[in-house]
Amino acid sequence: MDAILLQILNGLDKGGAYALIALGLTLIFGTLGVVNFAHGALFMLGAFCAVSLNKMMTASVKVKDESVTFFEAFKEVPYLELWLGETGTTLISWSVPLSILLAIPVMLFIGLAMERGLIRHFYRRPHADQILVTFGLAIVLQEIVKASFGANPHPQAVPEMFSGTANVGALFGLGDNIVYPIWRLVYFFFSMSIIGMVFAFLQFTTFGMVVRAGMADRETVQLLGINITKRFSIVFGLAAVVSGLAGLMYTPILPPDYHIGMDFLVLSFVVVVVGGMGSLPGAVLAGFLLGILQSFASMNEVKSVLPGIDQIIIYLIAMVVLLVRPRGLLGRKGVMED
Amino acid sequence: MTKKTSDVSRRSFVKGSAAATAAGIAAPSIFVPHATAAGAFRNDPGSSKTVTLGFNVPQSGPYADEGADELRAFRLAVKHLNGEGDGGMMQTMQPMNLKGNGILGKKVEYVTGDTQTKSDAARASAKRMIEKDGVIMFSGGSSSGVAIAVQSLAQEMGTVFMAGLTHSNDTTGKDRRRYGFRHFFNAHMSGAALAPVLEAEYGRDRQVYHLTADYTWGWSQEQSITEATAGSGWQTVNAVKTPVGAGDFSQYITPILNSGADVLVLNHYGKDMVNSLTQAIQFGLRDKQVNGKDFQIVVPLFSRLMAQGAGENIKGILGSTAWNWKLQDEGSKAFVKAFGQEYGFPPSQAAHTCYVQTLLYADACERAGTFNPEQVIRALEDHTFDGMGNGETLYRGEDHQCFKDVLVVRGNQNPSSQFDLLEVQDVVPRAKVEYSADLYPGELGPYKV
Amino acid sequence: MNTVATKKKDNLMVLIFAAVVLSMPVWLQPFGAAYPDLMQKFVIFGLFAVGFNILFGQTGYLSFGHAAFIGVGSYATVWVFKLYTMNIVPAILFGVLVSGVFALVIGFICLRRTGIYFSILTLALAQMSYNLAYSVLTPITNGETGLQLSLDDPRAWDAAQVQGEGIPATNFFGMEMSAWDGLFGFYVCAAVLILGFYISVRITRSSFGSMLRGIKTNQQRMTYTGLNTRPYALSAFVISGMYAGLAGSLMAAVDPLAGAERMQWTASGEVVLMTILGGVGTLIGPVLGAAVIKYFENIFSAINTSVLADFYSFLPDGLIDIFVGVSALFVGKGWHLTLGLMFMLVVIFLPGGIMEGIDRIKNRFAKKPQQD
Amino acid sequence: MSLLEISGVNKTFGGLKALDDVNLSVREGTVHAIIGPNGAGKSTLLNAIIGKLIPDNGTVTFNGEDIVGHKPHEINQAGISRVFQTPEIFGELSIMENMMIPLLAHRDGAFKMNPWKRSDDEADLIDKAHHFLDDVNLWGKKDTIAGSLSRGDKRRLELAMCLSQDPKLLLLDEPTAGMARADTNNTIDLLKQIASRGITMAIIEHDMHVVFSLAERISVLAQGHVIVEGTPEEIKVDPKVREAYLGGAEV
Repeated sequence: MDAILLQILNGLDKGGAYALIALGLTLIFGTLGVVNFAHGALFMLGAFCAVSLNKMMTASVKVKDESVTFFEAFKEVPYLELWLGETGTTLISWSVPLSILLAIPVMLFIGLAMERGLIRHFYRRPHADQILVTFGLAIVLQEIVKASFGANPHPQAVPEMFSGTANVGALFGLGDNIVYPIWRLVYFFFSMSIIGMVFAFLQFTTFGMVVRAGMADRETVQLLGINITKRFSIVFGLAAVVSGLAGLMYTPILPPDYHIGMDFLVLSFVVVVVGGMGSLPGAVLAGFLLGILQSFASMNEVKSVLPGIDQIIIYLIAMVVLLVRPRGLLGRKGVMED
Repeated sequence: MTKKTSDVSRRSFVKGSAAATAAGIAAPSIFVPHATAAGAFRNDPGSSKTVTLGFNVPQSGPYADEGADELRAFRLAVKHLNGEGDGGMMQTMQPMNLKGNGILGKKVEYVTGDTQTKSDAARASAKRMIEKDGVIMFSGGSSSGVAIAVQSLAQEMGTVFMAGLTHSNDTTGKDRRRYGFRHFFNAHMSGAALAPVLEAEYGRDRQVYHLTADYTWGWSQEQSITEATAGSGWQTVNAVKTPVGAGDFSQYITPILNSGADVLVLNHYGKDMVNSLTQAIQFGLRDKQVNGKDFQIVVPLFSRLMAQGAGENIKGILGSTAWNWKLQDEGSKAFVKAFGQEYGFPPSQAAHTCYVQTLLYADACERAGTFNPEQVIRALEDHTFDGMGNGETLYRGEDHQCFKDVLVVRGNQNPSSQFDLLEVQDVVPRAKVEYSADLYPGELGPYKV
Repeated sequence: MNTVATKKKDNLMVLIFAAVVLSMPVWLQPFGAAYPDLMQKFVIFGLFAVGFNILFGQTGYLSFGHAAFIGVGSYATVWVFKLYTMNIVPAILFGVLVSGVFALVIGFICLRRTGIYFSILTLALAQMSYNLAYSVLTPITNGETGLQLSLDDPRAWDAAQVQGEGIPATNFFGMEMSAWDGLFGFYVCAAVLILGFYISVRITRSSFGSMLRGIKTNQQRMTYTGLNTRPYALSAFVISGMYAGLAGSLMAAVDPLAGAERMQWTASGEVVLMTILGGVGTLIGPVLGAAVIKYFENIFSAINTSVLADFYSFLPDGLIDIFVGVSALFVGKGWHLTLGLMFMLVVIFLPGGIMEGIDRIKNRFAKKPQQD
Repeated sequence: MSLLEISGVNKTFGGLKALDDVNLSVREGTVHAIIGPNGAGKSTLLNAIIGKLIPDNGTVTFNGEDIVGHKPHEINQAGISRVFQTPEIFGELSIMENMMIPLLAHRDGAFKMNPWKRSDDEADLIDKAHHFLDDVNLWGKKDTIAGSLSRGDKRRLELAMCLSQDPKLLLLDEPTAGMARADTNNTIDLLKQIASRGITMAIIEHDMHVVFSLAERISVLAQGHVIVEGTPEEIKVDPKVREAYLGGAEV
């Protein structure tokens, strides 16, 4: 029982990440009708916002390393520690949450630049062309990051107060066996609140209303004389921020490297298809569902019956859903069917 | 189909057809026929003033940083062979036949290639080196799958391959090849070296949970550790296979919490190890007490680049490694000094093994007095040397595996610099990690191809 | 643009194509690509792309899982080498057959959907095959290491042959693939490519080819014209799967090894890139695209700083470092960056790929005399 | 005898009754027009005939056989061809190839694996294509890419494609919509000529000039129901028709 509860927690946590990525992807697809293969790269860029801020905060003086005697070696002492002592160290440990402040403008800018500079010219081109040009862009972005940060993962620490584990079981009176890392809980609540904000934004603002109307029927809204295109480029920026934040907050869980976006790319498409192309609630639902099912498929009890099931569960679900209910869980019929 | 009755006739058929080509099609001059005359061999530098080596390392993909370090070591080795710089380990190598004038008086040049850590790409790159660039030997690598794939190519093409980083027992076990040589240690040695240290540190009769990367290297690592620690009364509670590149391992880690295990062995490498270790520690495994003992995590194969990726989480974790730059023997010091002066930071174990392999090959050529791979291979087989950082070392003839001291290391609690991530816990002498060549049976294949 | 293809023109095209392919060892020399392995890669991936084009370029189905058939073809071929004979002919035939059957099953499932749903279905199935081949199916595939020949393989049909030392080489009725310094293997592959190209020309010009293009252009109209599109699309899928299987078999024939990574989705992505880069739906484009990408992968990736320094040695000292530094970003370990950039430029400015570029240049030259 | 017999056909979308107990019969060798205000269910009816959608109940009998539930391609192979309101042609292919596909479908059936014979060797089919393209004045442009044609040419091409299949019943969905008067008259002439060959036609049309020039029988559809059926003269004077049109949104 405890094992199952823990796996549900795992699934919720993983699902939070999947849902956030799929949410951004669906926003872009639903509004602009663009299949964005560079979406994983946005996740990766978000993660590297955290890495960059950490690097900036640990900008260091080189102090001669006396422990190395055979050659001139230096060790690095961050200025912040040099100037502020303990406070500096604490400040550095907060670099991941702090980088949210950096990531929002940066990702917004990247999103807008991407839409204005490239994606815009592909609205009328076939989906295959969109896939290909964004795929090319993803390769380029990832190679640039690799050239600047190397291929190795960059571990990110979490602030003292969020490190360690929480006794979740005790909170709900379920015994002491259900402990869970605090940061993962933070991630889950973070993803829930981002999802909530995006939905609230679309539901309760005029801007959001127009966007939703545009998602449902682009031509009609344009006939009303509303400049959809301009709003849609902002939506692209918004989607970039959402995926960027998803990546950024994930860095303490998964030390990011240049390839982290590609690792999530296929998966995020599967999530979107399972949820239904263009359906925001579908993307969220599918994200959590796939996260939980993936966790269950990895349990020893399941694997002993179906060896290797954890390797293919995601694809298996995608296949079954596509064959049985091609529009996805909550999708509209006929989206991109031809 | 045509059935050949003897090998001789088949060979002569091939020769005949080669002659036919020469007559019929104007074969471009770069396709100099090989292996036709007795004593001739592929890419014989002949009277050329230079000789070319190939360095085939991952330049893209997850192990690109490791590949970059290997490449630095190769460049350094070439420099030293050509008599530039301070000579590095050439000052300490025993026996030492290199003269600092290249190999056999020919200046050493090199070509590079990208394996992408994929067998196909690695073989394509190696073939380019052999067929186009005319290399006499090639080296490098960062995964066992690639090493094994490239090694069998070496055998087919008759070009010596000096493996870089490859840790699987298979490389010099069931997939050993006459033309492939491994200086690096393997999973069996990791187990043999770790077992006594683990018993001393963590006691007897522990309950072990394995998380194992679901492919050949992971399985052989798990098996080696299980066998080596069985003598200490360590029992396997469960051994779970995880998909390669799983990213988030949480669903594999949570079942450990209440499994009754008190030791977790992570049979992962590279990114998988970075992720699984980071996450295992997040789940508070190291703060747990199970069966009245402190919960422990063991990572049988460590590398410095992995340690960098895992950051804080590596502190205090035990594992094994082939070599570390803080070793105080003369050979290691000479190498670290030369490398550090050249690049400003100390070398990794991957760099070490690549550097040593290049020097060993060159030395074998000098001893054989020829580049003919047949003689060079014989010169390397059962060769004993010293002064290369791991004590007296034997290149065993039966399986082309080097036997040398193995290091047990621990993640440094108080690193003095960003390179000071691992501290040497124990240098396990060669005698303790040696095993019979029949333990992992395989066929080397012929000298002449 | 609308020049009508005639039998004569097509035959001429195939002849020129054959001449160009067969003379590769000569004209590729100045490019540093005239060595057997790379030329084999050119023709094998060219063949793969030709087959892929039948599905993607003609029928309009974008498969992201075609590399799976390469893998299946390779595995089947290596198993024939291991169990029966080192002769490539039965091995390749078996490889093509098995990949055809595999394609039939996969195609039957995936073709129930169209558009991006089809793409994702193929992607999912191919990734499943890859993951299973990498780990669970290791007894069949030898997992990460890849399926290799070994000395103690049975090779039942070759038993009469007295074995020499070492593993025997793959051969074409006794003629080793590595003969003529590897050139024989190249010519075998080249012959298969030319045959495969000819077949694809015939398919394109046939009424079957018209049906495929009809499906790509307007599937509705096909249905209301009394045509059952499913079997046509499935045939195209199986044919292109068999081409891929053939390519995989040839890979194993010249280099008897089969690894799971051949089946990864990025490998499927690569053939999409090849086809687009060369020109979707054109006959020759995919072959060109395959050659360009393989050239980058093998030649560009091998350019290191010392090569660059040699190249720029005519410059003054200070400039050399700058030029080498900048160029190094794009070659050697940076070759992926160059590929990505080039790819984006092609998709943005030349949606018809290299073939469109050639057409544009041709038109520019052709127009001038007319205007005079 | 009647070639097409529709009886008791119903179709609802959500709560909306698109077809309400439709009964209609098209006699062999006649031109039968189906008229009615917008949203009366005319196109839905055609869709139900060609198998694009399946009626909730009722039967559609063609040539004595119930075709409800048959696949669209089977229905076409049985002898029903349809010209769509917006031309459905193969936009990326040449006019010649556009013609070859229906000709091949007519000769070889729904599926035939024929990957080796060059389609430019199919001399008899090319002759037929020539003949039908001449009818619509497109033979001269036979190598043009169909997508680049004018709207009128696209319609004529689609008509030629359908005719080349030698259909027993030709369904036309507003064949003159958006055409200039001169073009419309040409089309009327063409359709008359086709009718004179004995091809049965069912035609949806808003333009009453076209309807009364061609139709021998007319069915009036309103709110998914056939309210009247008769000869043009009967329809002209029927009060129910006037009411349906005036009560409807527009004429």
